[in-house]
Amino acid sequence: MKARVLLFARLRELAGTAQVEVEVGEGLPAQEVYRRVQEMFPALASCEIPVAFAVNARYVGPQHPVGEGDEVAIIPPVAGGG
Amino acid sequence: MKARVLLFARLRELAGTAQVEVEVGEGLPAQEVYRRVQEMFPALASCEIPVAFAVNARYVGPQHPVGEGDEVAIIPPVAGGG
Amino acid sequence: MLFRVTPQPLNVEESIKAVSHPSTGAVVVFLGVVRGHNLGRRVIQLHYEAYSEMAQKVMEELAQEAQERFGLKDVAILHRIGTLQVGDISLVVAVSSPHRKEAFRAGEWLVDCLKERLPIWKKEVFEGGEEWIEGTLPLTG
Amino acid sequence: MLFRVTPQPLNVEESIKAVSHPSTGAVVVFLGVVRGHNLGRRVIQLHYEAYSEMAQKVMEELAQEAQERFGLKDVAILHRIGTLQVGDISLVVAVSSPHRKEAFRAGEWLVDCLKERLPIWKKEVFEGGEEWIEGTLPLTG
Repeated sequence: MKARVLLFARLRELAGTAQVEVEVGEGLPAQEVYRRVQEMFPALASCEIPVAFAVNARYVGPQHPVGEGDEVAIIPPVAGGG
Repeated sequence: MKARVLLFARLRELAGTAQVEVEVGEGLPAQEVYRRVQEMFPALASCEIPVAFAVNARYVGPQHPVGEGDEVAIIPPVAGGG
Repeated sequence: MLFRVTPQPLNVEESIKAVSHPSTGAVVVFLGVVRGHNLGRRVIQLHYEAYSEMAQKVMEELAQEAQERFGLKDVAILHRIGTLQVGDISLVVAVSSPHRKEAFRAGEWLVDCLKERLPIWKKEVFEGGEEWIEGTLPLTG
Repeated sequence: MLFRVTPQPLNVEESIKAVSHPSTGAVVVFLGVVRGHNLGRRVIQLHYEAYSEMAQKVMEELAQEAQERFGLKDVAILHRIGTLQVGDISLVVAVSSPHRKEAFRAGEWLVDCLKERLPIWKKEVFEGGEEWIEGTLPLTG
């Protein structure tokens, strides 16, 4: 029961990867998924950047349940638009 | 002592010309210049279109004096910009 | 700064290049486009006529006022005259600014003022007739 | 409708064509341009990174909301990613509408929302260093 987690920008650099699989068992809140990723990458654990979450390319709240096969994006503050 | 009067759009069509010379003597208010042009072209005399005035390519009030060699434009309501 | 009254098709890219500078973060471009319908009538074409020399001056003056009011970096204004078909661009107003809010404000202000003050007229040719469209009488001194 | 996240240079003319229709009287185009200075530093280049699949969805959703709110005719949104130099266009937002007021309002609203919600990030390379620019944390559910 795994979900795919996407990391971007500074988070991607700190982790040294853009993508990681996380065991979500019967389902986990998005913020709990991120906590597990932080445990896997100490550089992320000490990182103070606030984040938002998207599941399957839609913004969701931190409590949104993540299940098998979901794609979870950890979204640091955005700066599109130039 | 003449001034050149420019006619545009519907006024030009009614007069059948885009340009006419008007005797201004020692100087005439812009609206008086237009009155003389209306006398020269009966179709303009009966024309109810409100107009503004420009002298030498600048908007002026109807009392603005017109002297020798001035270029007076009779400006019907504008509709630039699409 | 670029100001032009011309029977040639308007070049949007040129207006953007004219206002782009290294300190420009935002460019806002307005295009006036000939619509296929007006006042419930089917439009066939438009004829624009200008007092070109004065129109150019009015463009310059309004652009300068907009620059002062809104802190713009640069301005380009192009107006096409002659015969235009549905879909043709009649007016291009491009403004550049370090930030976007001022660019939007200034663009709208400029277009509003140009429509009230440019000595340009249009005759609409529609199905069944033609008519001079009388918009706004410019306020004067 | 045209939505694109691409490493290729953005084509402004294409965005204008995409939103132009016979019932369109006004087109407003916003261009975000890479500035030569930011936060008092001399900018050398920017690297944009996107969650492209989601960015495309966010574009579509915001465009639809703008259409409903402002009665727009059509919308095009293009965002460039990868390495951009000073003067390059990073964002194009083009909206069309029968009348100009709505086009200006909608253009500004859309650009504001895109900056708050597009999952796109930029790293600024300036004289003496580089830094991820952290803008806005998107509001979520």
